[in-house]
Amino acid sequence: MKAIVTVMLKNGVLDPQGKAIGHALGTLGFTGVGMVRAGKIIELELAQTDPVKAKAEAEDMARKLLANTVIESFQVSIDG
Amino acid sequence: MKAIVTVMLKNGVLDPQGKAIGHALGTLGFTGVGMVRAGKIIELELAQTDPVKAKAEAEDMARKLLANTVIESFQVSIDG
Amino acid sequence: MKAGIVVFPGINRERDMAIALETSSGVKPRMIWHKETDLSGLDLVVLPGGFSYGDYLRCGAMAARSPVMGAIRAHAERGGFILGVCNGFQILTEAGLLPGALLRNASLRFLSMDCHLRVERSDTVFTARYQKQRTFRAVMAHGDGNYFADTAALDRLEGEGLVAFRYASETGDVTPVTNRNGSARSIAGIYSPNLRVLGMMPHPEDLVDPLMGCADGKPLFDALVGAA
Amino acid sequence: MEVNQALARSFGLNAEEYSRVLDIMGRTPTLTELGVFSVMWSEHCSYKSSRVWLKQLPTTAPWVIHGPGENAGVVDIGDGLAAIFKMESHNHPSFIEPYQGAATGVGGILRDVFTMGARPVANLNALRFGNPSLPRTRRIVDGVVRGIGGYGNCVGVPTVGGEINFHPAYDGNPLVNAMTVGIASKDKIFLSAAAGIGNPVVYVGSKTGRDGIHGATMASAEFGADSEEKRPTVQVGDPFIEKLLIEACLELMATDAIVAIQDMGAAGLTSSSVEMAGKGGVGIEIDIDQVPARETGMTAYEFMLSESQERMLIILRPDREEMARAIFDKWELDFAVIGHLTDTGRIVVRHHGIVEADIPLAPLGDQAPLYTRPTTETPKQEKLNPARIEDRFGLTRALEHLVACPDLCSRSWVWDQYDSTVGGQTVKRPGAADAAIVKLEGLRRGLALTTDCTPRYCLADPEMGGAQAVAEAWRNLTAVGARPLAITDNMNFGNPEKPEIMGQFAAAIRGMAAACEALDFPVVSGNVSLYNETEGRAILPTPAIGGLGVLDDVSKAVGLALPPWLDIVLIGATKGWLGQSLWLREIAGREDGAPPPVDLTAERTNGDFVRTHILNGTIRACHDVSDGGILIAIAEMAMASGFGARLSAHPRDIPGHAFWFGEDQARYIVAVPDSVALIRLAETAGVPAVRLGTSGGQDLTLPDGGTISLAALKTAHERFFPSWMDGSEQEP
Ligand SMILES: Nc1ncnc2c1ncn2[C@@H]1O[C@H](COP(=O)(O)OP(=O)(O)O)[C@@H](O)[C@H]1O
Ligand SMILES: [Mg+2]
Repeated sequence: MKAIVTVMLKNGVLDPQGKAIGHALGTLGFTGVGMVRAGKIIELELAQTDPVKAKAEAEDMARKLLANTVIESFQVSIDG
Repeated sequence: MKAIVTVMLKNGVLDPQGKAIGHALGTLGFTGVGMVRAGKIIELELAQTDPVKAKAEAEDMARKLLANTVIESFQVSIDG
Repeated sequence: MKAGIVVFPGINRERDMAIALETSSGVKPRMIWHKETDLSGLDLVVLPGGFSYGDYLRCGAMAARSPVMGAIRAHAERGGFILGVCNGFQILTEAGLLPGALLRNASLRFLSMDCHLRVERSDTVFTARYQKQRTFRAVMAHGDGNYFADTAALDRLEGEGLVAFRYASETGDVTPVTNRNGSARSIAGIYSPNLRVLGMMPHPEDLVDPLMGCADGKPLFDALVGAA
Repeated sequence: MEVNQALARSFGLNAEEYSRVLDIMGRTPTLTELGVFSVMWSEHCSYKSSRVWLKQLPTTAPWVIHGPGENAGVVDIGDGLAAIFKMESHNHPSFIEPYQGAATGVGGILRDVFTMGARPVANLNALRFGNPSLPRTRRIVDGVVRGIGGYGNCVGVPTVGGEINFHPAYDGNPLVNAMTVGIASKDKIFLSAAAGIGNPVVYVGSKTGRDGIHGATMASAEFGADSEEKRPTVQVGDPFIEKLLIEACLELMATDAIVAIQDMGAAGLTSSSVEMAGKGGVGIEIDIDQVPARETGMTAYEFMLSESQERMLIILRPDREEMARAIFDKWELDFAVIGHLTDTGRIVVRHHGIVEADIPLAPLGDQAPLYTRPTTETPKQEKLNPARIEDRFGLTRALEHLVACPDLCSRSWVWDQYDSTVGGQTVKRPGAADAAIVKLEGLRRGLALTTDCTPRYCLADPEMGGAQAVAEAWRNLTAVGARPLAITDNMNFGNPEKPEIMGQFAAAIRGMAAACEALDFPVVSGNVSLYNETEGRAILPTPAIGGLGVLDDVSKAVGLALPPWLDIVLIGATKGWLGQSLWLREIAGREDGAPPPVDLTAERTNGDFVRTHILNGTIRACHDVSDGGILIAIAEMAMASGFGARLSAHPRDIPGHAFWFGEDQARYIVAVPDSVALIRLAETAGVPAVRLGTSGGQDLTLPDGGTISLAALKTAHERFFPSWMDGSEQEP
C-alpha cells in the first residue's frame, strides 16, 4: 500500500521558496502566475494492507515526524 | 485555476532524504515501512481558466524551471 | 587574462573570488550583474559561490535561467574560460554547460571544513601549477555538493579525462571516508570536453593568503591569470 | 473589540500601567493605540525591570564611539574603521520552533548591525540547552543548529564562534543568543534619530504579514471560528531577502540619501517608528495603506505589531527618493514611502483614511514604566576544602570521562555545519583558538571574538559569576594576543517579579561592572531577556558576554594547538578550587560550593603578561584554563595539534585532582621553547608561573604515571554529538 503525505506551510506562514519560484517564473516570461506555494511530498510504501489503517498510520507519521505542525499542515492520501 | 506540480527524483537517483526519513520512522517505532521517497510539490495559482491549457502551461514551467530532468521527473495535475 | 565575476542575487563569495583573482593578477576583476548580456573582452568568466536565489527550489536552478546565461553560453562556445565554484558549479550543471547534477549531501547536513583535492591532471590552464596526483587543501562549504551523473556519463567523464579533482586524504588516497558529501566516484570537480570550463565544489579562493594559515588555492589562480 | 482594563491585561499591561495610558491619552485608547503602548511598555522594549540596574555598567572608554542606546555598540579599531556589534536573544521563538526561531534570531541581530552602516563580518552564538537525555533537547539542538547555519550560511556571514552548555534548568527554556560583528568606516556610522520635518518615511525589504503578532490578542472573542488561521504565526526568515537587503542598504549608505535608519525588530513598525521619531524629537505620520502587505484584510493593529522579518525603516532626504528607489528596484526589494515626519511630536497612524492611532510620543517614552523591583541576595555557598573531597576515580579515568561529557566534548559536529570561512578572512576558525579571529579585508589588522558565561557559577554566586563571565571573555581575547576592547551582553534571567531572580540580576550586574571597570572593558551594547521560566522554574542566571578585541597584525596571533617539543607552562595561581567545578559535578556527582573567586588585579596582571609574550613571539600556543581545569586545557591543546605531552608532578600541598581539575581563575597554559626564561620574566612581573611538562609524542602522560593515547582521547572527545544526533537526520 502506498501512502502519499503532502506537507505544505500553513496559510499565513511566509513561504520564501514559493515567493522566489513565482518571481523566477515571471522572469522566464510566464504570465498570469499568482501565488506559488512550495511544499514537500513523501511517498511511503507500507506493509499495511487495509487502506483505512494505512492512512491512520501515515497520519501518525506525519504528526510525529514528517510535518512540523507548528508551521506546516499535511494531507495523506492512499494510493492502492 | 490551481496547478499542482509534483517533482520526484528519478528511479536510480540516490534519495538520501527518503532514506533518512525511513530510518527515522524506524527509530520512532513505526514498522512495516518499505521504501520512502521524498519529493517536492509546487502549487501554482494560474490566471488561465482552461484546464487543458493550464496543464500545458504548468508542464512547460516544470520543464523550464521546476524540475531538473537530469535527475527528476514531474507530474502536473489541475485542481479546479 | 581579463576576468569577470558574475553577481547573481544571493551570491556571497563574489568578494572572496575577487580578492583571489586580484591577489594573483594585480587587477580587479569586472563584476558582472546577472542582467548584463555583453561579455565581450573577457577571457575568463567566474561563477562564484553562494546562495543564488537562496538556493530555493534547487541550488543554481534560478540563476541558470537568468539573462546573463545566454552570454555565458556564447562565451563557452567561443572557447572562453569559465570557472564555476560551489554554487557556480551547480549553476553550470543546471545550465547544462557541464553534465550531471549536485544533490543534497549524503549526510543531509551542511559541510563546512577543509578537504584535500587530488589533482587528476595538471595539463590544463586551471591546474598547470599543481602536480598531477598530488593534493591541495581547499575549503568545503556546501549543503548540496553530492555529485551525480548516470553511469554512462560518469564513464564518459573518466574516459575522456574530464575529472578535474577528487576528494582525497592529504596523501592522495581516495576512500569513502574522504568523500564526505557522497559524490559519485568522489568527484569534486569536472571539465568541459575542451578543458576550458571547470566546475568544482570546494573553494580554492578562500585559501590564497598565508595569513589564513594556508595558500594552497593560489596556484590555481596564478596559473589561470598567467595563461592568457 | 472593546478596549478596557481586561484587554489591557491580556496585552500585558497591569492596572497601574493601563491607567497611565488613560491619563496620557485623555480617553480610551483605540485597539491600535493599546497595541502600541503594550509593546512599547513591554519588558522587551522598555527594559522596565532592568534599566535601573543596567545604568551601573561602565559604557565609556576613549575607543568607544557609541555605547548602549543605538542599535548596536560601536568601537574604534584603528585605520579609520569601527567595529559594530551586539548580541540578542531569541529564546522563546527557538523553543516554539527551533529552526525558524534560531534563524530569525540570526537575521534580527544582523539587521541591528548593518542598519548602522556596517558590513557584517562575523556571527557567533551562545547556546544553552536542557538535559541531553530528553528527546526534546535533541530536537531543539538539531533545529537550532540547522537554523543558525541555514540563515548565516545563506547570507554569507561566517559563523566563527560561540558556546554551548547543557543543564536541566534549560529543559523548557533553551537560550539562543546570537551575536553579529560588522565593520564600517568610522566616519560613516548611521544612527536612528529621525530629523527633518516633512522628510519621507520609507519602508524597504519584505512585505508585511501577520507574523508573530502579539499572542495576547488572540485570546479575545473577535477571532472566533477561523482562529486557527489567525493564530500568531511563527516568524519565518528569508535569508535570501536579508542578503539582498544588506547589499541594497550598503549601496544606499554609500550615498548621502539617508537621514536615519533602523531595522524593524521586535514590535516591527511600532518600535521602529516610535523610537526613531522619539529620539529625534519629531512627530511621524504613517499611512498604513502604503505599507506593502503579503496578506489581505490586515488591520492597522496587525500592521503595526507584525514582526515580519527582513524589513527596515528609513528617513530619507526628500530629494534622494528616486535614487533610493532605483537601488531597491535593482535588488528587487519592496520600497514604499509610507509617511513623513511632522512637527507635532505625535505618532499618527491612518488606515483607509481613518485615524487608527494618535499618540503623543514624549509621554509614551518618558512615562514608560520603570521598576525598582525588590531583590533578595543569593545566599553565599560554603568554600569547599579540596582535601575533604575524596578522589575515587584517579586522573586518567576522570580525564577520559570529562573530555567526553556534553559540556566539554568536541563541538565540531556543530561548527562543521556553519560556514566559517565565507569572506575569506577567517584566520582562526572555531576550535582553533580561545577566540575566533577575523582579518579585515586588505589589512593585517583583525578582530578577536568570543562569547562566554559559566551559568553554574552565576547560580551559586551571581556577582562572582557576572565578574567571571566578563573576565573569561577578556582572557579568551588575551589568549590569542588581542587587545580586548569592549563587550556586548545578553542578560538571560527568570521572572524579575521574584525577588531572588531580581537579586541574581542585580548581583550579576555588580560583578560585571566591577570586572569591566578593572579590565577597561566597557559594555557597548546588550540585550535583556527575562521571564525565562517554565512552570515556575527559572533557568540558571545567564549573563552571556560577547567580547571583542583587536590585533594590529593577525600574523602575531596564536592558537591553542600544542606544537611539539616545547615547555608547557601554567600562568596564574592555583589553589585547587573544586567548588562548582565540572569535576565536582561530573565525577563526584555534586553541584555545590562557592565558585572560584575572580581576582581582577591578578586577571589583569597575568593577562597583560601573556599578551606581551604572545606578541613578542615567545609564546607559541596558549589556552586559558576554564571549565575542567588545567588537565582539560592541556588535553584540548594536545587534541587540537595531534601532539601529546608528558606532565610532571604537581605541588604537594594540593591534592592531585584539585590541582589538575580545579577551576581557579586568571590562568593560562602556554607553550614556550624555554620555560626557565619565561618563568624568570614572570617572577619579575609578579605573575605566578610554573612548568608543567613538555609537549611531543602521541600520548598524554599524566604525573601519576597514567598514559592515554591522543587517538583514544580524541575518540572519546568526539563521540557525544554525532552519536547523540544519529537518527535525527530529518530535514527541518
Ligand atoms: N554554538 C557555537 N557556534 C560556533 N562555535 C562554537 C559554538 N560553541 C562552541 N564553539 C566553539 O567551540 C570552541 C570551544 O568552545 P568553549 O568550550 O566554549 O571554549 P572556551 O571554554 O575556551 O570559551 C570555541 O572555538 C568556540 O568558539
Ligand atoms: Mg577559552
